[in-house]
Amino acid sequence: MLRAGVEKAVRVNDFAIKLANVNGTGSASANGLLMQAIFRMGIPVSGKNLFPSNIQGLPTWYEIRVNKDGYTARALDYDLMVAMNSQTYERDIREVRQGGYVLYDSTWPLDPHLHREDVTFLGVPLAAMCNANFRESRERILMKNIAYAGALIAVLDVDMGVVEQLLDEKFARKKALRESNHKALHLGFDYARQHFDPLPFRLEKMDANRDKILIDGNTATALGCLYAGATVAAWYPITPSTSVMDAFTDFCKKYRKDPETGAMNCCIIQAEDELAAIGMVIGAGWNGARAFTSTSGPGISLMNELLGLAYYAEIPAVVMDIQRVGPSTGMPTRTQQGDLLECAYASHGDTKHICLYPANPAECFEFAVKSFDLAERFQTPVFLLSDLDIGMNDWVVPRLKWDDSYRPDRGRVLDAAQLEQIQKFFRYSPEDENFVAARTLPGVSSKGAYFTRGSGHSRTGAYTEMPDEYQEVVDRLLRKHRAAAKFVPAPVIERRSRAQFGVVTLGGCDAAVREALDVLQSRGIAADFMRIRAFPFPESVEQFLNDHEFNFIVEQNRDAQMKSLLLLETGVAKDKLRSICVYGGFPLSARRVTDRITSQLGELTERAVHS
Amino acid sequence: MLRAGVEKAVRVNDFAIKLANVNGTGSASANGLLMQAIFRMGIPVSGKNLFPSNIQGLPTWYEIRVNKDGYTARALDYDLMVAMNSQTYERDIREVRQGGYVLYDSTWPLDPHLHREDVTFLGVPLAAMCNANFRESRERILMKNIAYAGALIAVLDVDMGVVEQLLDEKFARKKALRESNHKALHLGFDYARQHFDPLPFRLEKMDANRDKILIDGNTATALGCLYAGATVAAWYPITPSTSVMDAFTDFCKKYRKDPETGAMNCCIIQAEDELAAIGMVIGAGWNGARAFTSTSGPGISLMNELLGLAYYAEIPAVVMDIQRVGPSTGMPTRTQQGDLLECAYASHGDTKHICLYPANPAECFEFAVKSFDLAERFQTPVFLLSDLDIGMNDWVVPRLKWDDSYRPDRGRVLDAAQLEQIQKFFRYSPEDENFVAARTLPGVSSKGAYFTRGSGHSRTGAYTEMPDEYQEVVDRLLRKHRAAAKFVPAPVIERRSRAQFGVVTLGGCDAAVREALDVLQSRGIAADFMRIRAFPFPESVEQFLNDHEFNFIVEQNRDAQMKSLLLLETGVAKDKLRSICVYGGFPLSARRVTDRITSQLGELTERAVHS
Amino acid sequence: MPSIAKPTAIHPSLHRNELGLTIRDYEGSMSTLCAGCGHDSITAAIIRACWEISLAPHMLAKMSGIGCSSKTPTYFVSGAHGFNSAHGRMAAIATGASAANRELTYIGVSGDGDSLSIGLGHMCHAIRRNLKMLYIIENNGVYGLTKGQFSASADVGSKSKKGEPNRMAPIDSVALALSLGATFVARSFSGDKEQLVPILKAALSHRGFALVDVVSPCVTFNDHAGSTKSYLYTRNNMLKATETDFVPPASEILATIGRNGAVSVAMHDGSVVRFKGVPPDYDPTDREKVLDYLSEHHGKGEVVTGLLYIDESVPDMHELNNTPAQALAKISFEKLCPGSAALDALQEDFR
Amino acid sequence: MPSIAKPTAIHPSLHRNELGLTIRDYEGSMSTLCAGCGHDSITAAIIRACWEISLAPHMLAKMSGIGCSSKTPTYFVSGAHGFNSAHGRMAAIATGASAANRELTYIGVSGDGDSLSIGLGHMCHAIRRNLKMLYIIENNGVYGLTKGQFSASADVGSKSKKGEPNRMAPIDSVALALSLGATFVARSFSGDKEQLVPILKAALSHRGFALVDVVSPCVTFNDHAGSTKSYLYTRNNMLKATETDFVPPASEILATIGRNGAVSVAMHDGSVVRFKGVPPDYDPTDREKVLDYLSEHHGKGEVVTGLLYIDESVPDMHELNNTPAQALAKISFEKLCPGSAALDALQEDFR
Ligand SMILES: Cc1ncc(C[n+]2csc(CCOP(=O)(O)OP(=O)(O)O)c2C)c(N)n1
Ligand SMILES: Cc1ncc(C[n+]2csc(CCOP(=O)(O)OP(=O)(O)O)c2C)c(N)n1
Ligand code: SF4
Ligand code: SF4
Ligand SMILES: [Mg+2]
Ligand SMILES: [Mg+2]
Repeated sequence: MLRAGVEKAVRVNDFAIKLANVNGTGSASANGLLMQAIFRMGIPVSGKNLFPSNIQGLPTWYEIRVNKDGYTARALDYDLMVAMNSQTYERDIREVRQGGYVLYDSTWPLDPHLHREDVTFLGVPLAAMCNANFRESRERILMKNIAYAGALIAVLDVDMGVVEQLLDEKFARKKALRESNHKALHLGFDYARQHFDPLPFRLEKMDANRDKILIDGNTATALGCLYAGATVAAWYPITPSTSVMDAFTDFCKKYRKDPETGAMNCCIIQAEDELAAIGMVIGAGWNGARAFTSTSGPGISLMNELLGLAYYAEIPAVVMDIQRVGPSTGMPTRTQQGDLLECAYASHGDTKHICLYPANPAECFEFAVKSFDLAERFQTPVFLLSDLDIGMNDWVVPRLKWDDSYRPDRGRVLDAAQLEQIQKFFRYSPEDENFVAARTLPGVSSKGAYFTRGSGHSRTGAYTEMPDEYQEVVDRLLRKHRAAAKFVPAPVIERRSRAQFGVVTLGGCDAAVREALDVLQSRGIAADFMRIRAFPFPESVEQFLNDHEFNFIVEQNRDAQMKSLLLLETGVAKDKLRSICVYGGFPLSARRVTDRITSQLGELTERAVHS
Repeated sequence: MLRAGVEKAVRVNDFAIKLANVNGTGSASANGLLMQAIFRMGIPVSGKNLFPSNIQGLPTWYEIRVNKDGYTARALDYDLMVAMNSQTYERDIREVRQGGYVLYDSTWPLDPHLHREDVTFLGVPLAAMCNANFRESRERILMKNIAYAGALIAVLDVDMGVVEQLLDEKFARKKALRESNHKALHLGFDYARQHFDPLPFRLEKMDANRDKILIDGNTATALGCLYAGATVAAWYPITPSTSVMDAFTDFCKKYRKDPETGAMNCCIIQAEDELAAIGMVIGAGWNGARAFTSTSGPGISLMNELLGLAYYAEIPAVVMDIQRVGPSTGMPTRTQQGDLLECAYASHGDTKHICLYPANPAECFEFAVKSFDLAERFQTPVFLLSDLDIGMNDWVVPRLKWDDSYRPDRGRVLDAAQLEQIQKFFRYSPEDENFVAARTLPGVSSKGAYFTRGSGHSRTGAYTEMPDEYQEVVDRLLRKHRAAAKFVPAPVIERRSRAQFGVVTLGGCDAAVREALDVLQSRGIAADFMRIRAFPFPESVEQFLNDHEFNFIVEQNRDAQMKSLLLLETGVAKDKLRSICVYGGFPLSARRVTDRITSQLGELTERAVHS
Repeated sequence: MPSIAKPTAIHPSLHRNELGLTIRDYEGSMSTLCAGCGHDSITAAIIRACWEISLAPHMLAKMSGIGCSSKTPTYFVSGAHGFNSAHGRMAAIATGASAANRELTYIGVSGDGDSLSIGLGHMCHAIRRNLKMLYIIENNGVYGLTKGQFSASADVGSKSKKGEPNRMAPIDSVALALSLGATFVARSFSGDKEQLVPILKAALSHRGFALVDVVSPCVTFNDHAGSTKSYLYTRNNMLKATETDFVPPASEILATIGRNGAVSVAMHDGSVVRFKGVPPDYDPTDREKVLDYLSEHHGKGEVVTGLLYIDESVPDMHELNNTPAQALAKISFEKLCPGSAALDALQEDFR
Repeated sequence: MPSIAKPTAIHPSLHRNELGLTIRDYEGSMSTLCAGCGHDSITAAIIRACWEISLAPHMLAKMSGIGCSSKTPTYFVSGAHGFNSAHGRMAAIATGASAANRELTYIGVSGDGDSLSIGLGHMCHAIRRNLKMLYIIENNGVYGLTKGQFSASADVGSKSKKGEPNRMAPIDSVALALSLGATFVARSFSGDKEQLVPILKAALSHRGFALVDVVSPCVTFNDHAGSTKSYLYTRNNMLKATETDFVPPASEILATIGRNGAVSVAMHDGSVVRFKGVPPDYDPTDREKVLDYLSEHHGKGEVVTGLLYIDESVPDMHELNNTPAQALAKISFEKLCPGSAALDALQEDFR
C-alpha cells in the first residue's frame, strides 16, 4: 500500500479539505453530512473536528481527509479550504496548499491582502442567497452551512443521492427542516455547478466501507460498557468525556428498560464531583456491580486518593480517561496522551494500575468490555485511556462484533455455597496463580463478612501496623500487577523485511505512524511497527524493543511518558529508546512522524560518521 | 570510625534498649526523659518512637540507641527490653538479643512460657510500688513509667543529677507533679540498686553534644518557615504532618506578634480539606506572600489537581510532605519514602516539580527556607519531602545557624517603578536565563494586571488553543525545571579509596547507609556514598552514578521510586542502578543495608563466575 | 495486668430476637478507642437497635470514613461487611454501594470532621439524593484521631484543651440538613441510650436519608470545662424536644395522641414512629416549625435532641432512578447484554 | 461578516467617577459567551457597581473557578488582576489570596455547578470564616460550559432542553448560606440591573462574606419552556422582597423609615444600605424572619429577590485572626524573621 508518489491530473479519492467556521452556528451538521456521505460512497475517509472550549462564537475547524488507500490520519496539506470565518481568514487561507482552492462567502468581498496568487478562490454568495431564501435569522445562519455543503457536493462530486437519502433519514420527522435543507443544499449546488470548473480532485464511489461503521470512540466505549453488563455509572461532566455517559444513558434507555417491570437495569449518577464519582464506582464495585466512571485529566487528579484505596483494598473499578491537553485545565478541546504516567501510578505510596490504550472506536468497544473483566479478575482499578481525538471524532472502523457466548469474568468471588465449604474466610489469602485472593460480597453470608480498609492490613484482612504483615500484602499486589500482563491486549506488531529499527506507538497515533512507515518505506527506510495496547506490558513488548538496535517511541505528550513507562517497566536498555513527542493538541499526522524520524536518523548517521 | 568488632566485658555508651508500652498511658514522657538525659550526658543517642495510629490502648515502642561513635540509625539488636505491655510480651521478649536483659513489672508473675534461658529477667514490682505510693488511678498509671525510668537510671548509670535537673525544668510550675515524679523515680531507682547487679553495658558522660540540639524534623521545618518569612499557612490535620503546623503556630505566637499593634504577622488557616489547603497556599502565593501547607500522602493525592494549576500558571507554593506508609490510608504512624514519584510528577498532563529531600531536622530547617526561595525564584510548587521518622522523632543534630544577612529570593516580581519602565507587561515573557518570566502582584499597578489561568495560554498570557503558542510555554516550563538543578542542594558525596561501587540514598536513610558502609569497609568492601538532596538532579548526581560500575540505590519504598526518577531524569544506563528497597514502615537500620548489599554482591560474583 | 482493659460492647442479655439471635451476635471486635469515649456508647446503641429490629447481620453494610468514629463499625455486627474507606468519602462510597445493591441496609458512621469538613459536599449531595441509609455523625466538636483540633461543629466560644476559644460559627448538621431538604433529621447524645436506640430504629426504617447527629464526647480532647461538647455540658444543656417509640411493621398500632400533642408517623415500610412528649407547638413533620423551634432554643444555648423532623413522602435515590427492586449487582448478565443481533441492528445507525 | 458579533460591555456614559475614570475604564475584553447569556448582564452590572463606587482597578482581585460564569472576570475591569483557577476551588484560592493581602477588594464569580457541586464545601467554609469578599453565583440551573446538564440548583420539575424533568431537590444557596450563618445574602436576576447594581455595591462594602446569587439564564441550554431558570419564568415569578439604595461612606444619610417599614443598615465601613419597600413583616437583619419569609414564598413558587439578609456585627477572617491592617505579603522581612540571636536563644529549649 504505497502512497502514489506522482500526482495525477485528477486525483480521485485522495485529497483533504478543511472547513473553517464559527462555533455555535450549526456548521457541525453540515460537515458531518459531508463526511457521512463520503463514507456511504464507500470511500475511506476521516473527519477531525477542531473545536474551541466555548459554546458560541469562537473559531472551529473541521477537516476531512479522503484517501482511497485508507490513510486517514490527519492531513496537513489542504487541497480545499472552506473559509467561513472572517476572524481566521488570514490563517486559513495561508494553510491551503499551493495550487489549492478556497471556497468563501462572496457576499462580502475578500480583503485584497488576503489574496494568494497560487490558489484559486471560489466565491459563493452564501449569505446573500440564504438571506434571499430564508426569513428567520437563525435559519439563515444555519442554512448557510448547508448551502456551502451543496457547493462542495457539486465541486467534489459527492453523490447527491446519498446526501438526499441522509437528509431524509435525519429529518424523517421534521418535514419543514427537510425542506429548508433541501433548498439550501441546492442553492449552493446549483451556484457551484454554474460557476466553477471541475476541480483537479474529486470523489468516486468505492466499496471500501461495506463492513465498516462510522462511530466516535465515546459512543463505542459506552456501548462496550453496555455490553459488558455495567450497571452502575457515576460521573461528573467534563470535556471530552461527557459523551461517554450521554451515550451510555441513551443506550440504557433503549436496552436496559425491563420489559416486564419497566424498571431501568442501571443506575447512572451525575455525581457532585470526581471524588464522589470514583467513590461511587468503588462502592458499587465493592458490592459486586460492574461500575465505571468517565472523566478526563483534571478528574483523574481528583480521583488520585480513592484510586489508591481501590488498589490497596483490591476493589474493581473502571475509569475511562478521555485525555485532553494538560496540565491543569489546559486545552479542554484539544487532544493529548498526557495522563499515561498519572494513570499508571495514580495515588500516593507504591501503586501500579492496569491501563488499556485503544487506538480507535472499535478498540474502545473491545477494551471497554475487557476493562471490566480485568478489573474484576484482578480486583483493581483499570484505566481505559482514550483521548479527545478518538473519543469525539467519527472514525471509520470495522463493524463491531459480539460473541454471544461471552460471559463476564467476575474473578474470584465466593458465593454462599463456596463459603460453606471453607473453614474460615480470609480476605487476602489464599491467593491463586495470579496472586489474586477470593473476595466475598455483602448480603451473601455472614461467614464471608470482613472489614475492608485502606489502612494497613495483613493477609487475613486484619488491621496491622507490622512491617512483615504489611509487606506480604503489598508484595503480592506487585506480583498481581505483573501477572496481569498475560491477560491484557497484546501489542500489535508488524514487521517489514530488512527493518532497520522499530517504531513504537500507542492509541490514536496508530494511523499516522503506520502511514509514516509506509512513506518511509517508499523512501527506502524500512522499520518494524509496534503499537502498545496495555500496561503492564506483555513480554512481547520487551521482546520487540530488544529485537531492534533502537526504537522510536511516538507519542502525544511533552515528557515522553510512554517511553518513561517502558524504561521503568521493562528491562530494555536506555539507548534503545528514542523519543518522538508531538503534543500541540491536534491529532497526529504522518508528516510530523516522518520528519522527526528522518531528522533523528540524520543525526544518528552524522554522529556515527563523526565517531 | 570503625565499629568495635569485639565486645568488651562492659560496653560503655554502645547499646540499644527498647521500651514496650501501651499508648495513652503516658510512657512518652518517661522515655523522652531518658533520651534527653542521655543527650545531656553528651553521648550520641537516637530515639525512635514506634507508635500506633490510635489514641489509647494499643502497643507502642520506643527505642533508644546509644553509640559513642555516633551511629544512631535504628538498631535491630536490643540489649535491654523494658516490657511494659503484657499484650506484646511474647514478641518483645523474643526480640532481645542473646545475653540481653528484660525489665518487666513483677507485680504479676511472668507466664512461664515467656521464659528464655539466654536472657536475664529483671523484675520490678512497678504497679505494686505505685499503687502503694499513689492514690489516683491515673497517677498510678503515669508514675509506673517514671518508676521504670528510675530503674533504668540505676542499671544504665544515667546521671541522676541530669535527670533531676530535667524534671526541675519540666515541672518548674507544677510542684505537686514534680514531687510525684521525684518519688516515682526513686522508687524504681532504689529498687533496682538494691536488687540488680550492674549490667554489662552502661553510660558514661562524654562531650559529643556540645554544639548539638535535640529536635524533631517537624519543629525544625516549622522553624524554617518562620525564618523564611512565611506568613500564610493553610493545612488540614494529618499524621505525621500535624506537628509542623502546631510548631509553626507556637513559634508565631512567640515571634510574630507585632509589639506595637499586637497583631499577628501571620495567618494560619485550618482548611476544610487538603484541596482547600493547597488552594489557599496558591492564592496567597499568587498575591505575593510566602505560603505553605504541610500534609502527608493522602493530602498530596488530593492536591494533585491544584498542583498542576500552580505549575502551569507558575505560582509559588511550598508543600511539606511528611511521608507515611501508603498506599491509601496505609499505616499513618509508620515511615516510608513512598511519595517520591507522586510529588515529582504530581498532576495530570506533563508536569515536573522541584523536590527537596532533607535527611534530618537540621536539613529540614535549611531546606524549608530554601524551598521558599526556590518556589519564588522558579514560580512553581516546591515539595519538601520529609517523613515520619525525620519529622516526629527527636534527632541529635548540630545547632541550627542563621545568617542574618539572608534576604528572601522573591524571584522576578516587577514593582510599580519597574512596570513604569517597560512598554507593556506580558506575564510569560521575556524569560531570563533560567527561563523564568517576571510576574506582577495584584494591588500594585494596573499596568501589571493580567489574567492568571490554568487553561491554555500563550507567552503573553493570553488564552490560546493553538499548538505553537501552547507549546512555547510548556517547553519553557520544561527548561525552567531543568534550570532549577543548579539552584537546589547538591548531593552529599563521600568517596573512599578503592571504592568498588557507589551507594546512593536519600533522606532519613542517611545514618543507616553510612553506618552500613563503615561496616562493609570493616569487612573489606569499600564503596562511595552519595545522598541525593533534590530533584531536578544537579549534574554531580549523574556524574557520580556514571563514575561507578554500578550503584545501589537504597530507599524506603517498594517500587524503587528514587531509582525510577534517576532512570528517567539522568542519562545513566540502567545496569548501573541496583535497587535496595526497605519499606516495612520502621526506620532503616544498617543491618538491612549491609545484608542486602552483601547478598546482591554475592549474586553478582556468582553471575560473573558463571558467565 | 498493666494494659488498660477496654470496654467491650457486651450485653448480658441472652434474649433472642426474631432471627433467634442474641444481642451478642450483633457485637463486633473489641473497641480500641479511649476508655469512656462517647463513640463506644453509640456503638452499643447501634448493636441494640440492630438486634431489636432483627436485622440479619449479613444484610447490613457498615460504611465509614476515617477518624475515631469511623473506626467503630469494626466494633459492631461482625457478621456484616464493613468498609472503612477514606476520610470524608463515605457518603459517596455508600451511594455507589447502594446503587449496586439496594437490598442491603446501610449504616454509615462518620465524625464531625469527616462529615462537616472534608466530606461536606458528599454528605449534602447524599441528602439531596435522599440516599436510603442511616448516617450517623458522632459529633465531638474535635478531630479525635488527629489529636484534638477544632472541627467545624465546634461552637463559638467553646474552649480547646489548651483553653483557646473557637471563634468561628459552627456548621450545625441538623440545621444544614433541614435547609437541604433532608427527610429525616435527629440529634441525640451518646450518654442517652434510651433516646438514641428508638431513633436509630426509626432511622433504619426511613424511606431515604436519615441523619442522626449524636453528641459524643471525646474524653481525651474535648471533655473539659469550657467545652460545649463535654458530657457535663451536654447533660446540663440537653433539651429533649421529642421522645419516640418505634413500632415495627407487624405490631398493632395504637396511634394515641399523647398529652403534649403526640403524633405518630407511618413509615414507608409499614412501621410507625410514635412521638411521645412532643411540645405543644412542635410538629416533627413541619420543617418550618422545626426550624423555628431549633433556632429559638439554640439561641438559649440549649442542645435540642430527639427525632426532630421526618418526611416519608420523598422518594429515595432508587425510586427516583426507577431501578428494579432487586439489587443491580444481581441482575443476570443475560438481561444486561443486548447480544449480537441487537448490535448488528444498532450499527445501522452508524452508517 | 459571517461571524456573530458579541455584545461587549460598553456603556455610552463618559461621566467620570471620583477617580476620574469613565465606566469604560472598568470594562474588560470582549465577551465570548453566547449572545444573550445572562452572565453578560451581570458583567455589566459589576462594571457599573465598581465604577460607581470608584474602586481603583488595580485594587480589585477577580477570582473565579471554571465554567461559562467563571470566564466572565476577563470581561470586566481589565486593569485588575484576575485568577481563573480550577473548577470549584475559587473560594479556597480567594481565602488564601485574602490572607496574603487584605487590602484588595475581592470579587469572586462562580457558577451554580462550580459552587453548589464540586465547590460546595469550600463555599460553605468561606461563609463560616466570613471571608471578606463579594461572591457571585451566576445561577442558571445548568452546567453551561459542559453543555447543559442539570446543576444542583435545578428545581424539582424543571425540564431539560430534551424535556426531562429534574427530580432531585435543589440546593438553594440562599437558604444554605443563611443556615450556615452567612452575614450577607442576596438574590437577584441578571435581567434586573436596577436591583442588582445597588446590591453589588452594598456587598462590596460588607464586612465579611457577601453571597449574591443571581439567576442568570443560559440561553443555549436552559431558557426554554419548562425551565424554571429561564428569562420568562424568572420575570413572571420574581418577587422583589427588598429594594435597596447604597449610600457611600461620605454621603449624608437620610435614614428615613419608608412606607413598608423601610430600614437602614450602617455598614462597617461607614456606608449605609437603605432598604426601600420592605414588606411589613420583613426585617433583613433578622435571620429567622428572613428564613420564614423565604420558605413561605418559596412554597408559592416565587423567586424571592433582593438584599435579603445582612449582619455587620460578625468579624471577618482577618479580624478573627488578628492580622495586621497591612497586607501580610507586604510586611517587611525584618519583622518576620526573628534573626540569629533569637535562634540561638530558642535552641536552649532543644537541649
Ligand atoms: C485525606 C486525609 N486527610 C487527613 C486525614 C487525617 N485524619 C484522620 S481522621 C481525621 C479527623 C477525624 O475527625 P472526626 O471525623 O471528627 O472523627 P473523630 O476522630 O473525632 O471521631 C483526620 C483529619 C486523613 N486520614 N486523610
Ligand atoms: C475538575 C473538573 N471537573 C470538570 C470540569 C468540567 N467543567 C467545566 S465547567 C463545568 C460546569 C460549569 O457549570 P457552572 O459552574 O454552573 O457554570 P456555567 O457554565 O453554567 O456558567 C464543568 C463540569 C472541569 N473543568 N474540572
Ligand atoms: S481521641 Fe477522643 S474520639 Fe478518639 S477514641 Fe479517644 S475519646 Fe474517642
Ligand atoms: S452556554 Fe449558557 S451559560 Fe454558557 S455562555 Fe452560552 S448561554 Fe451563557
Ligand atoms: Mg470528631
Ligand atoms: Mg451554571
